Amino acid sequence: MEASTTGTNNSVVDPNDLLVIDDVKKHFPITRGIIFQKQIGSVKAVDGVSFSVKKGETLGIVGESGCGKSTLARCIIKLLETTGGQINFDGRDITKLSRSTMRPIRREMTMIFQDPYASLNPRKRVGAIVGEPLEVHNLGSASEIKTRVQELLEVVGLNPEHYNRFPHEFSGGQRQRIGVARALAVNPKLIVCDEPVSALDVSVQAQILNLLKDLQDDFGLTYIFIAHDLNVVRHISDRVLVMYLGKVVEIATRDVLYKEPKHPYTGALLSAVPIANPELGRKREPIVLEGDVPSPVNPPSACNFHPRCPRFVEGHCDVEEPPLYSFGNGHVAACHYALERWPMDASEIRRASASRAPEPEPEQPLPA
Amino acid sequence: MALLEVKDLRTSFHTEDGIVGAVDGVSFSVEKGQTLGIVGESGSGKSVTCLTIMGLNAKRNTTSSGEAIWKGKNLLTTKPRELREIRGNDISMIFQDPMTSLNPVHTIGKQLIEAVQLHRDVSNRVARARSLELLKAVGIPYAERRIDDYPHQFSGGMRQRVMIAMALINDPDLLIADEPTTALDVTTQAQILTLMKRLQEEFGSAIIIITHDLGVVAETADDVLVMYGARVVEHASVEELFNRPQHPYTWGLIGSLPRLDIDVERLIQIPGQPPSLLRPPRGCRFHPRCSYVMEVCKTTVPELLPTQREPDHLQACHLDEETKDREAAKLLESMMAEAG
Amino acid sequence: MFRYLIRRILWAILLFIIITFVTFVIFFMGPNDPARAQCGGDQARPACLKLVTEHYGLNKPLYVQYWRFFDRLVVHQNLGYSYANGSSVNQTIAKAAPVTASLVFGGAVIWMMIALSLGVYSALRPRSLLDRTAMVFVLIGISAHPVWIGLIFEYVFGVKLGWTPIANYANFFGAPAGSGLPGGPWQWFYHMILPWFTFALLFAALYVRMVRANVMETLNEDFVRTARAKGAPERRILVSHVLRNALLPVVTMLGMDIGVALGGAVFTETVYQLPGLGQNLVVGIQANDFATVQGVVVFATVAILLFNLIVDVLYAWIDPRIRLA
Amino acid sequence: MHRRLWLSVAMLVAGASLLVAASFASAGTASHALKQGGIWKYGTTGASVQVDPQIAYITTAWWLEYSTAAKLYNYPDKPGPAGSTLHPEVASKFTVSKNGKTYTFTIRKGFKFSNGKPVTPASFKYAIDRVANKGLASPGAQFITDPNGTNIVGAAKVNSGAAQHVSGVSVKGQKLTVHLTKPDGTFMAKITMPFFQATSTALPLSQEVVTVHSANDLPSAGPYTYTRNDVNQLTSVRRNKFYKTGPGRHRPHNLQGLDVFWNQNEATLYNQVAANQVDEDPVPSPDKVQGLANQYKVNKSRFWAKSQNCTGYLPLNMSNSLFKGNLPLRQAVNYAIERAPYVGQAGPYAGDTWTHLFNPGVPGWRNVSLYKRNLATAKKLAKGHLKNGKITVYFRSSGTVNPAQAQIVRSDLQAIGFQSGNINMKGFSGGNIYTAMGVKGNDADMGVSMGWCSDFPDPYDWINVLLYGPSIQADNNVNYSYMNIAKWNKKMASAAKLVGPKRYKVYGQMDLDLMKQVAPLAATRTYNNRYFFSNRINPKSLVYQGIYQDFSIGAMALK
Repeated sequence: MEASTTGTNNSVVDPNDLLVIDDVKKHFPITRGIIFQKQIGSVKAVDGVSFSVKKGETLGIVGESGCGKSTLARCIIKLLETTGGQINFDGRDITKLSRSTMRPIRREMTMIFQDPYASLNPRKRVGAIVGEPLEVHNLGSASEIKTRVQELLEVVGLNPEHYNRFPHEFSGGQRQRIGVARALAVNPKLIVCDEPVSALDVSVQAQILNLLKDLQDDFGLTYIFIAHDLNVVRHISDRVLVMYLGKVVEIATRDVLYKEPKHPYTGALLSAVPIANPELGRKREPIVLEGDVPSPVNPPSACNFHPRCPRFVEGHCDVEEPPLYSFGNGHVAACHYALERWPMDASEIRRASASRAPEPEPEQPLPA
Repeated sequence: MALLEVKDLRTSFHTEDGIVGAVDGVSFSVEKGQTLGIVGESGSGKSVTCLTIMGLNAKRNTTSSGEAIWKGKNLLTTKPRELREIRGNDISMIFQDPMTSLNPVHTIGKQLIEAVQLHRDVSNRVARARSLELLKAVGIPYAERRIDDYPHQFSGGMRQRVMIAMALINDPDLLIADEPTTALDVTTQAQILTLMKRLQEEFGSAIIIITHDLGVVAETADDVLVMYGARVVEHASVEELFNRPQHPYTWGLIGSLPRLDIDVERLIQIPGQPPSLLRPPRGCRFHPRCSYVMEVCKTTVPELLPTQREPDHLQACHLDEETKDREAAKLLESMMAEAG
Repeated sequence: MFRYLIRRILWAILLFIIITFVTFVIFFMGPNDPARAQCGGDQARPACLKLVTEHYGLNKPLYVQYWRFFDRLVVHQNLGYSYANGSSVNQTIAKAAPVTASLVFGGAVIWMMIALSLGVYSALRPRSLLDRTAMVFVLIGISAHPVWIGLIFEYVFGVKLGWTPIANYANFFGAPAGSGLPGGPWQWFYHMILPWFTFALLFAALYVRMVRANVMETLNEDFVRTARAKGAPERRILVSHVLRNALLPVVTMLGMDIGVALGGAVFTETVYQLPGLGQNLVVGIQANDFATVQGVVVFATVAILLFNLIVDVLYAWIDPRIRLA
Repeated sequence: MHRRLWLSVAMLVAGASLLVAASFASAGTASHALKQGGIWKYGTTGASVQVDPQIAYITTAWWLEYSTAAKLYNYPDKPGPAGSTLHPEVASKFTVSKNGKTYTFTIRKGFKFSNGKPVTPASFKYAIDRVANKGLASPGAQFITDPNGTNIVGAAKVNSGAAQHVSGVSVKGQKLTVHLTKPDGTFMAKITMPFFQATSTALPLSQEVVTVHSANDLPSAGPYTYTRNDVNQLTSVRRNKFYKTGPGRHRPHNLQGLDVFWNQNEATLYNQVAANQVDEDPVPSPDKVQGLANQYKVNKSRFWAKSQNCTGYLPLNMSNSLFKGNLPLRQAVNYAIERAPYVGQAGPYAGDTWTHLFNPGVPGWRNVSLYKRNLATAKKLAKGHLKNGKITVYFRSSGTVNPAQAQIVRSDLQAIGFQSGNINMKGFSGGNIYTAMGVKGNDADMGVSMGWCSDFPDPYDWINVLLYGPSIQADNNVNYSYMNIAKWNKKMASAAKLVGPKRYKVYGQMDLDLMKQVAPLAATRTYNNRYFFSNRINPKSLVYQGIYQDFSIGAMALK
C-alpha cells in the first residue's frame, strides 16, 4: 500500500507537470436505513489514483467499463467532489476550491464528451453552443464572440457559415467537431477527452483523432484521453495509464506499455484486442480472462485482480496488496509477479516466475 | 451447394422524407460450416441485409426484392408461417445489445424454454434440460441456479452468452451475429469470440458475423463482404482482403484504423461523411470521398467483378487493376514501414 | 421488499400527518365560521354562535383542536361529528365510500377496457382509420369537462332517449326497506352506467394514448425482435412479450392517478348526484363543515396511500427488476 | 342552499297583537278532491339539515318539522293571514297568571307519537329540558334563557350544566305549567317554535339524533314523521300511522310521504323535474326561469314564484373613516346604485328593486320609493366627500350572481368619483362575508349581495336588531353598518315598547326617516322563492304558508 500512496507533495512539483493527481479517491456512499440513512458501504469508483501529466503530452487512460476512468475524469475537472487526495493544476491545489474560485480555472481545463448526440443541446444553435463558454467567462462582446466562434468552426473543419444551424443538422462526426470547438473556445491548457470517438464510425473516428493531434500540435494542448479501445489510446497517447477497479495497475510510455507490459491485466487486454491482420491475429492465442469484473462495492482483497489473474499465487496476491513496482523510465506496475517478457501465450503466462519483481519505488515523483 | 444464397437483394424503406434504399443489390452465399464477415459503417446496409433475409424488417413501409435461397426455398417469398418455422430453428440470430435483447420480465429459463418449445413439441422438463445443457455449453457458471434468474441479474457478457445459448438451442444451420461484441468490453469480447469459435466447431453451424470492426473480422471470418452505401464494394477471402485490398474504401478502412500491430503518426482519413441513402450519389457511391475519383465514377455504377488474378475476389471499382495492386501494396508498405 | 414496505408505510404516516395538518391550517386560515352553519347560516345570531362555538371547542387554539382531532382519530378511530348537521363523520364516510368506490373502480375497469383495446389496436395499426378515430376520441375525452359530458349524457340517454336513469345512486345490496327507492345489483349497475362512462372518458383518453405509445415503443424493443427471431408468432409476441412490458408504466400511472381520479370523481358525483365522498366534500366545504371535510380528506389520503402501496407491491410483482433489486 | 338559507321562518306575532283564536280551528281544506297517497320527491342543491327537533333550526329543517311536529298551539296549513293565527293543537287551552309569569296548558289526550306512545304533558317538559341542555347545544336555548326576553325559570341553570331538568316547568295530570322569570308577551309565539314540540322521551337527553332508519328512531306526534335520514343523501317523512283525526287533529295529510334528496346538481335536478323523475325543484337556475314562466305561466301549474320576508341591502360601515359622519356620501351611494340590473342578475321573478328596509312582509311597511337612481344628484352629493378616495368593498365570490352584482356596484362607485384603482374588492365564498363583516373593526367600507330576513314578523327584528348601537360587540355582529347614534338608539328603544297599530306606524316612519336622515345602508331588493314542479303534482294543492314561507307539506298532493 505504501508505494501506491506515495505521491507528490507540493514542494517537489516538477514545473513541467501541468496536472498532478495525488492519491485521489472517489467513493460513492451506499446508504441503508428507513429514516436515518446510515452508510453501510461505498462504491470505490476511484480508489487512490496518483499520476501526473506533463505540459503538451497526451496521457491515455484505458480500462474496461466500470473501472472508474470516467469518474476520474469528472473528478479532475471538478464536476465531482473527490473523497480524498489532492489535485494540482498548473501549480495550484484545486482540490478544495470553491465554485467561484474555481471559475477562472475552468477556462483552462475543458472536456469533450463521449456522446456527440447527447452532449449538445438540441434547441440551441451551433454558434450559441460553441460560444457559450465564452459568454460564461465574459470573453468579449457578442460580435467578438461570433468572430471567434466562426474561427473555431473553421479550425475544427466545419463550415463557419453553419453558425446558425442546429446540432441535428450535422452528422455524428461533425457533432463531435462541434464538441471539440466548444472545448477549444476558451483556449484551455488541458482538455479531458472522455471516450471522444467511441460512438463514431471508423472512418470518422480517424478524422477526429487526426484533428485532435493537429490541434495539439498547433495550440500546444495537453490531453487526458480516456478510452476503452486500446488501439485508439495507443495511437494518440504519449503515455498510457491502465486502470482496473478504481486503481492504477500500470503506467508507462506508450511504446513500452504496448511492447513490454508488466501487469498480467495489461497483457490480457492487449492480447484480447482483435488485430486487423488475419495472419498475425489468428496465430496468437489470446489470454482469455475468466468471469466478469467484480463489483467495486466489495472488491477482492489485496490485489483486486487476483480472482481473474492467470498468474495468481495463493497466499500472496490475495493477502498483500502489490505496490506500484518500478521498472525504470517511469514504468510502474502493481503486480508481485510481473510479466517477464511479451508476448506470452495463455500457457506461458500461467507460469509466474518465483522471483520477486524489483523493489518498490522510493518516495519520489511519479513517472517523469 | 451453398447453404444460403442471396441474389440481388434490395430493401427500401418508405419514410416521410422519401424512399431510403437501405440495401441495393446485394449478392453473396454462405457455405456450410463457414464464417462470412460483413463489414461496413453504420448505415451501410449490413444489418438490414440480414434482417431482410430473416424477414424481421417492419412490415409497414418496407419493400424487398431479390432472392434468399435457403434449402431451395426463397425466404423472401415464403409465407410468414413457414418463415417462423425456419427462424430460430434453422437460422437463428444474436444481436448487438445483450442488455436490451432479452425480455426483462421473464426469467432466462422461460425465454430459453420458449425458444425450444416454439419449434419442438417437448415437455417443459425436456425443454428445461436442453436449456440447462446450452447454458452450461456457453459457460454460465452455476447454470442450474441461474436459469431461474432474470436478465438484469446477469452482466453484459453473461447475457450475450445467454443470447448465444438461445440462438444455438435448436441446432441451427446458420447463425447470424449482428455486432455481437460491439457493446462489450475488450476482454469480454475476447471471451465471446472464443466461445463462438468453439461452438462453431462443436455445432458445425455456418456464421454470418456483422461488424464494423476489421479486427473482429480478421480474427473470425473466412470470407469478407465489405459494404458501403447499401452496396457491396468488395468480397474476398479474409487473407485476400487484408493482403490485396482492391477498393479505395477498403484501403481507407484499413488505413484509418489505429492498430496495435503497426504504428502510424497520422491515420489515413477518409474525408467527408457516409452517403445519405435518401439521396445517394450517382455512379459509384464512394466517389465523393474517393481520392482516386475519375469522371466515370461520377456517372457509372461500377459492377462487382472478379479480379483477373483471383476469380473469387470480387470488387466494384472503375480503377484498373494495376493501379489498385500498386496502391494497395503502397498502403501496406507504408504502414509496415512506419511500423518498422 | 419488507424493508421497502416499512419505509413506504412510514412515509405514508408522515405524509398523512402533513396533509391533515395542512387541511386544518387552510381551513382555519380563512374567515370561516363553522358554527354559522348550525345557527342558520347568513342570519346566525350572536347567542347561537357563541353556544355552538363553545360546544365544538372552536374557540380553542389551532394546535389544541388539531391534537384533539388527532387523538380522537388515532385512539378511538373516530373522525368526529359534522359541524353542520351533527352526524358521525365515520358513518358519513362509511356510506359515501362504497359509492365512490363503485364509481372509481367500475370506471377504472371501463377506462382500462377502452384504453387497452383501443390503445393496442391503434398501436398495431398506426394511422389506420380506427387509429385516427381513436385519436379524435382522445381529443374529446381530454378536452371535455366531465360535468359537461355528464350533462350531455343525462340529456341524451336519460331525458331524450330514456334508456338510463338521469341521476342518483342505487345501493348494490338493495335499497333500505320501505324507502321505495331502487336497489339491488341490477339497479346499481343500471344507475352507474352513465357515471362510469363519464368518469372513464378522460382517463380512457389519456390511457389510450399511453397504451398506444407504450405498445408501439415496446414493439420496437430489441427483445421483441429477439422473440421474432426465435420464430414466435405475432400473437404470442404481443401477449407474452409486448403487453406485460408495455403495461408496466401503465400500472405505475394507475397508482398515481388514483388520487387524480378521486378528484375527478367529485365532478361525476356532483353531476349524477351520487352521494359519494366527493359530493360530501363539496357540501362540507360549502357549509364550512370542517369535520366532514377533514374526514373525507383523511379517508381519501389513507385510501390513496394504501392504493399506492398496493400498486407498488403489484409493480414489484410484475417487474422482477424492482423485486430483485 | 343559500337561497334556502334566506328563507326564514316567521314565528312571532309580537306582544299584544297575538290573537289566539278561541274557536276550534276549522278542519283543513276539504281534501276530497285531492288524491291521497304517493311519495312527493323533492330535490335540492342544499346540504342536509338536522332532523332532531331540538336541533333543527329554520329553513328547510323547519319546513319539514312543521309536518312532523305536534305543538301546544300551531299555525294552520292555510295561506295568507289565516295561516298566521295561532290555533290550539295538543293543548286545548291555556291560562296566564295575573302577574303574567305563569302559563298553564291543558293537554289533550289522543295524540300519539309514531311509535304508538301517547303524548303527555311530560312530552313538552322533555322538549324544554332538551332545548336547555348544555351538552345538546340546541340553538333554541337562546329563546328561553334570554334575561331581557323570554326566560323560563331554571333554564339558564340547565344551560350552564348545573342541572338536568328545568325547574320552572312542572307537570300535573294533564296540566303543563311553565314559570317565567318575568312577564313576556312573546312567550306564546316562542313556545310555538318547533323546538318545543311534543318530544318523545325515547330521544337521548343530551345527544343529537342524526340517523333515522324507521318511524321508531325519531318519534314525532304530527301528521308525518321521519322514517329515514341519511345525511346529505336522503331524508324521508311518512304518514304517522297513529295520527287519527280527532280534537286538535285536523291537519291534512294527503301524501303518503315526501322524500328529500340533498346535494343535487342544479342542472341535473332541473333535468329530472323536466323528465318528471323528481317532483319539485325549489332552485331552478336563473337562466331557466324565464322559459319556465313563459311555458307554464306563473303560479298556475309547474312554475311558481312566492315572495319571502327578506330585504337585500348594502351595509355602509359607519365606524370606518370613509362613511363615518359622511351622510352625503352614504346618500350618494343610495342614489348611485342601479338597482334594476342588480336584481336582474338573479333572473326573472327573483324579486323587485327596493329602496328601504321594510319589505311588504314587515308589519308597518310603506310602499314608498326613496332613492330613484339619479347620478347627477349622487355626484353632487359625493363631491368633496370621498375622503382619501379609497374604498374597500366586501363581496361574495361564489356563484355567478354575486360577482356580477359586485361588478355593478363597482361601476356605480366609479360613477360617483371613486377611481377604479382605489376600489379594493375583497371576495368571500359562501356566508363567510357575514362572519368577516361581523367582526368589529373590520376594514370593509361596504358589503355587496347581503341581506336580512325576518325571524319573526315584527319591525323590531329589522330596526333594533340591525341598527341598534349598544348591541355592538367584538364579533358576530349583525349591525353590519356599525350604526351607533345616541338619538336613534333612544328612538329605537322607545319604539320597542309600543304595542298595537301605533308600534307599526312609528316603526314604519322610522324606517323611512332612517333611510333619509342617516342612510346607514343602501337597500336594493326583495326576494322571491321560485319553484319548478313535475307534471305529477296537483297545483291546486299548493298552499303557501307565510309563517315558514314554503308550501305546506300536509296540504300537498299528487295528481
